[in-house]
Amino acid sequence: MSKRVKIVLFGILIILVQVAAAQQRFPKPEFETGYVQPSPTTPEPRGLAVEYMDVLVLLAVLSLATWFALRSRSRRGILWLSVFTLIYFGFYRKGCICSIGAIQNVALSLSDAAYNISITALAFFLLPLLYALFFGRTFCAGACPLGAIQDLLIIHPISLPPWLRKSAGIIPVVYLGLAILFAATGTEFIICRYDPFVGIFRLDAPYHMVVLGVAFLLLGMFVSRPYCRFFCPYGVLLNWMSRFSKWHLSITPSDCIKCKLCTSSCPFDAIDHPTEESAPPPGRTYYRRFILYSLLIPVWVLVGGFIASKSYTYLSRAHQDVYLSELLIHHPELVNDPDNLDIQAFLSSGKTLDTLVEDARVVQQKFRTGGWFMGGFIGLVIGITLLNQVVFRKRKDYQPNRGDCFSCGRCMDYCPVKN
Amino acid sequence: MKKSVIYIFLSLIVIIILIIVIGDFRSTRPDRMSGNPYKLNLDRIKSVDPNLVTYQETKNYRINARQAGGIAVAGEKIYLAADTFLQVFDYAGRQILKITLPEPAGCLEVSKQGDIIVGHRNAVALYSAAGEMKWRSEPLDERAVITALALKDGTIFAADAGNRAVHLYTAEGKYVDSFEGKTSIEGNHGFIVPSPYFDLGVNPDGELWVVNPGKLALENYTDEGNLRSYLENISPEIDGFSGCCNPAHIAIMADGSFLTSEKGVVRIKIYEPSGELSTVVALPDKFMEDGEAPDVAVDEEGIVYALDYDRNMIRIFEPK
Amino acid sequence: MNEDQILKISANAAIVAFVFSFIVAILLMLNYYQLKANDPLELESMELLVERLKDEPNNEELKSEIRSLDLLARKAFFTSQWQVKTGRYLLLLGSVIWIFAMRYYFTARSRIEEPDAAQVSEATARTFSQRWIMIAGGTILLLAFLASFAVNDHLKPYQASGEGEGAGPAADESIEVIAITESPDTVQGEAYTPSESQLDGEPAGDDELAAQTVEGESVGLTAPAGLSGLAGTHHNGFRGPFGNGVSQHKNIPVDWDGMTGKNIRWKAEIPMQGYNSPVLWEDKLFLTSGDNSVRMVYCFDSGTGKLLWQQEVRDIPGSPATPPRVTEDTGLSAPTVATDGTRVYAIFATGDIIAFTMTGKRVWARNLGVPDNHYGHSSSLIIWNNHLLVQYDSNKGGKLLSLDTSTGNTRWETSRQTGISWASPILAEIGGNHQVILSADPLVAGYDPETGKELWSVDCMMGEVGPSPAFGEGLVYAANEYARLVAIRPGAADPVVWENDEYLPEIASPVVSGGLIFIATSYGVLVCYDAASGEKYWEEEAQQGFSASPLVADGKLYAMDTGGIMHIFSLSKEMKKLGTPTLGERAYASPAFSDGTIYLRGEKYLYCIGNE
Amino acid sequence: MKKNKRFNRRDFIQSSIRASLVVSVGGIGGLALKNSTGRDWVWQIDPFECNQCGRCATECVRNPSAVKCVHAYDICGYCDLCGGYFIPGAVKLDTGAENQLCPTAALIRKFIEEPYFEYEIDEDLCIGCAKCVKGCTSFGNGSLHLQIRHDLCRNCNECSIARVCPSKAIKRVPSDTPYMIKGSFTKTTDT
Repeated sequence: MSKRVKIVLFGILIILVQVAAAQQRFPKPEFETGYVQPSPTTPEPRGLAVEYMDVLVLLAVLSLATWFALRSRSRRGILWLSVFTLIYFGFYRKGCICSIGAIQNVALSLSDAAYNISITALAFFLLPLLYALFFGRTFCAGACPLGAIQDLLIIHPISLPPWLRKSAGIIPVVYLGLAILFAATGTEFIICRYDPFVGIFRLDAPYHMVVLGVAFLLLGMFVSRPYCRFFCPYGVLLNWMSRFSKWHLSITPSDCIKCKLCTSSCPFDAIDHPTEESAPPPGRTYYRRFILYSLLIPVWVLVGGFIASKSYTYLSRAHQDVYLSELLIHHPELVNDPDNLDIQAFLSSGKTLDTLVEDARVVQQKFRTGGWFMGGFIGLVIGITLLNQVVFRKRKDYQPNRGDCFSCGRCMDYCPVKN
Repeated sequence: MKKSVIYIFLSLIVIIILIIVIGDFRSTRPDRMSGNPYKLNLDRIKSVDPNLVTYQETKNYRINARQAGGIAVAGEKIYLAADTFLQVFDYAGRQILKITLPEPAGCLEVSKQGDIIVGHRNAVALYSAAGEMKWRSEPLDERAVITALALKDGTIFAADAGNRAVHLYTAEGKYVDSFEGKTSIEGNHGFIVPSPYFDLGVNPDGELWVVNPGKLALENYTDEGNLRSYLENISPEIDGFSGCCNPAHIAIMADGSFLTSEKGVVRIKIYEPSGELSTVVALPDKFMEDGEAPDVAVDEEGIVYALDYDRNMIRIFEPK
Repeated sequence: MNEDQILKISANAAIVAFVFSFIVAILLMLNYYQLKANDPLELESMELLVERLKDEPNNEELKSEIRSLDLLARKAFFTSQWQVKTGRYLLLLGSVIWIFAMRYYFTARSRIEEPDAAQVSEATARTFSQRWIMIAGGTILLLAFLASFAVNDHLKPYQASGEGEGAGPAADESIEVIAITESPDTVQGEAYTPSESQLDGEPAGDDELAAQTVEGESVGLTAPAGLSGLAGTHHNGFRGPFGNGVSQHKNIPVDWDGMTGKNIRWKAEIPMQGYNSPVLWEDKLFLTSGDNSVRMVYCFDSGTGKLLWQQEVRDIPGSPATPPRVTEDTGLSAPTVATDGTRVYAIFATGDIIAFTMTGKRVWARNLGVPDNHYGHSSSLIIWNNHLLVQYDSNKGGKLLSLDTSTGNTRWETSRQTGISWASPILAEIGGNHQVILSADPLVAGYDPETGKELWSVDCMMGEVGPSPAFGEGLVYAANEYARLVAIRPGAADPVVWENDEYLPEIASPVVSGGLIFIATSYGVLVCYDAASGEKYWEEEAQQGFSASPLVADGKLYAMDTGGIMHIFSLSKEMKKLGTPTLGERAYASPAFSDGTIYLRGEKYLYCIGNE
Repeated sequence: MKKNKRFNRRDFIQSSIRASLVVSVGGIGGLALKNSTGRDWVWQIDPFECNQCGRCATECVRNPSAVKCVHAYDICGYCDLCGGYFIPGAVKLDTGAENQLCPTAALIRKFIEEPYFEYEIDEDLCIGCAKCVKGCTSFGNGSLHLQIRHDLCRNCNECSIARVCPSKAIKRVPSDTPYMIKGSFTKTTDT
């Protein structure tokens, strides 16, 4: 809800409350039989202290996962830790407080001064990022219930060709862009809405959402961790952080003996092969492409921004106000439909169509400006991904790809070098 | 397992995922959601033979106030209490008088001499036609909520919904007596007033009629507070009253007929003095759903003035 | 147990668990569709029976039929809920067993395989990736682009219908809508709370003044009275009632000293700087302040100087997150508030306009659109009956608005063929009717305050008009630096009666009283002309320029320069100085008067001055 | 030596990017924190805005919904003819199924004394359909109203009912004042 709408509603509320307050002062009947009036029960929500407990648990799990991945090099430890995460953050906490969704809370709190983010959500957003910045994506390995449930279900992983991985890698970026745009405009929280596993964690969800979760799990039997790799918007952020991480899980504890055992161990195709010694040094075509792609980046950004901003027409329709006002303008006959609850509620709210349209236009404007940022961001990522394809770095050993590696530790397990 | 089988399986799943996400995203839009499966069905009450309605709306006066209180009509003038003022204007909408009141007034009544009696929450005050305050009664107790006034010769009747009682005042503002309508007869509990809707009126024959909202009845009392007779028809149909606390407001016409206004299913009707429905003034479609029951007044010619709290206007209904 | 056995057991366990889970899932699915297709709680047959019962209320058989059906339906509902709940746990159990068995099976079966030799070289793979990234990225953008063309913005062509009745059934054409008019000749009684003046034992005072006004001859009483109750006698807006700069209050002191405290009844610190003037209503004094972070409305007790309440102006829909850029010497709170005794109204250079009750409860607030004004919006508010009049001239063009004082809704809006201005509206009675008169580049014009209709206009101003117009003896006066001082007879064929450009004001407004007009310039010259002919009688130079407007009260002219020195003159053709009391600090605001008292706003302090 | 230097340069670039990422993550955190009151938030229905559309029963992620009807006894009129208990036009004012409005019979009617009756909600049966709320609000004092029960609510990051609530009655409230029970709840007006 935009701030504007909130204030308008608040104004209406004040009036309503005054009317109601007058009614509430009305004295009760005087009972003669000594009847004692019961009072309505109000079960308390989860206490704030328990919420902070969750932050502590997250901190502990993150630290343990990091320790298992970087110090004790124990795949088994990570596995059991992820089972704990699945049980605690998944089935016990019902998948709701989650770092992935916290992106939206942060985005909304930055755009809407009236929204006060809870400390817990902020901590869940920041802690994994900071850990990734120093230790790699150990969050994905052991502290994310969504990752854990998928990881446990990897049964027959198939290797995906690089072109598919790279181009499907654009999806989470678009998803992240949309999620931030929708959250910042107060439209809705799409990440939470389409969290595929939350229904499974709760053992209770609308039917089709359960089907969605099961579909992801079935997909994950072959395409390992499909949500993490091709949808998770938080993964995009962790990927960047992890690329510049100070320390990171390594496949071997000492020198690589190039036994290649690890290559088939990674279900995520996240192990980079050593560069071929015999391969010729990059030729002139590559330098030309490097320059071309560098120059293309601003073009991607501008075109992306322009198109996303132009797309406000349909993007802004995700906002209920915009949708409702367009519906009322385009289908005025719906005013007579008693079953259209939204329109009936609007009509009885006493608000005029003018004010609704005015509110909707404010939202549209936000989408237009926000679109520039979102599209520019998506364009930038596409441009950089492209550029990365012509950047060569010499690698002597088999190394985990710092961006894509989930630090699950399978490769360590396979490595015959043990100390 | 053959690779191609896996690929076909995977693409199928991807398609299912896409269908679910897109389908769900589109499904929660106002024009794609279903109506209320648990709707409270009032159609039977609301559907009324339109031929019963013999009045039509002719005029609206816009009120410039945040919270309207009550209206009265006398001598071709409309008296309105709203917010903390009292306003008098003629039928053309020209203001004749506007005075500031010390506190909001919920009801008012005009005497034959043109004096204006105003009911505050726990006191009654009298203003001259020129807007000068003549007297103000001693305040009643904390529970008092005065919701209606009526005049008969030298007596002022004030309906107090909070105390479930009718108070009597002299024309000079002296408190005389109250009655709660209780008798020793079994089951006669007096006034049952579950909410601040409690109206009364004096008919041309000088009979005091009080609404007993909890009983959905109109009751005729002697000036001493003895029940003389009553009219009752509990029914959701057009000829009866239903819900709690109806009729919310009444006015008595020149021929002794009752003009009634109801809450819940908001409607205005006229009953014969005998208690039979004579005609319908306005049906629920004229008012906001779940709106407040309009305060009503009627002039000598039978023209109905309804104070619509939700739309902030006085609505005039004239016989067709 | 050997490896083969483990394999076999886990394979069998996996199959059993899968079949079990599958059956449970199918049952749950069936349950779901059954519930969806036929909600036991909303059975149609039930409704029909109940309807039938209404027609035959004494049919006991029917009643028991309904009761048993109801019991059955509720049983069905809660049983199915129980089934769903149990089913879920069974499904979870089955799936967990299945997963573990599967994992065990595959782990046990897996052999360390020789990795496939890389079929394609890295270089080829990279070229392929580049192509696909471009295809994927391009497709997403192209689809988005095409979609943006395929989808129409239905809001764009929508024209606001004004104050359309968005809610409720469409207004019936045959219903006549009447607005209750509060005509100026209305008897305005003050029934319960006696006014302050009555308490003071001067009950006749107001009537007397009003009577004199009707005659329209006595000096200094040319402003129309009888507006909106007592508004005419309170210093309720910029330059007093009607904005004309002429006060009817008596016994105004002529001597004080802010440094020594002589005749200073009280002195109160103003929490924040602002260039607006104080406004009075009975025992309350209002002023505003503002900077980039907050805008405030203050209410002081005019008897003691105690700050009664202060309210921050915030949370207004449409209000800009960062205030528009304004110059230091104008600020965000240049406009003066107005009050009608029920509410106090304030406007700021952000375009925020807000109403509080006299006790500081917020009543309404809105943003009129951020004014495009390079110094900062400065026009003060004025009230006529229930109209709150706003002169809203910006670089985007001029307009005059009337807002409903009780709700803030726009009653009417008149666009003006003018540029930007900083002047404030005044009210005048011309030909028995009230007009609101505005001065701007290039028009001086009069409007009907009820409808906003332009009644007359004269093209005679230019430049950045700061001084407000003045009215007296049937003539409207307007002036601006680098333009001229003109006397206008509204509605006349040749409206300009006289003009002069010798001394012209930049900020301070002219004031007319007793057949004289006074001009205070920003370079410190105070000039007196004959109001009817324009003949100059006298001029006097002050040390400092004038920013505050000179006002007439108690038959004297009060003009305060920016140094805080008040120049007091008698209203006469010969210059007769009555005093030059000092405040002791810089001052930019015009004074406010009540009987026996003058209120001054200095840069930091608020002063109440009265003879001791 | 030379090799070492090269590594150092790469390390330096890495470290500086890392440092700037720490700063920006910290910055985002700081900005968000500035907007935080240290309280936690839960969802609640503002009964004065609710228009009883029935979506609380159908749109909650839980089944049955975490929204239940509560009774603010403080403002109840204790009517015999209760608009929330009886169907409009009930043939007799008794507890027969044919007269009851509630689809799950979750509303219990108890006789106190002539002519007053108490109405109590059995929350185990209530599905939050708001049928009684509609009846009570229309015909009675509006003492029956919907509230989100926090022992049942999952406190989703975005309430799935709020997303489709036509009157936008569901809002975030501080978790230390998690209910808006009519009668005791009066919204503080902005002063």
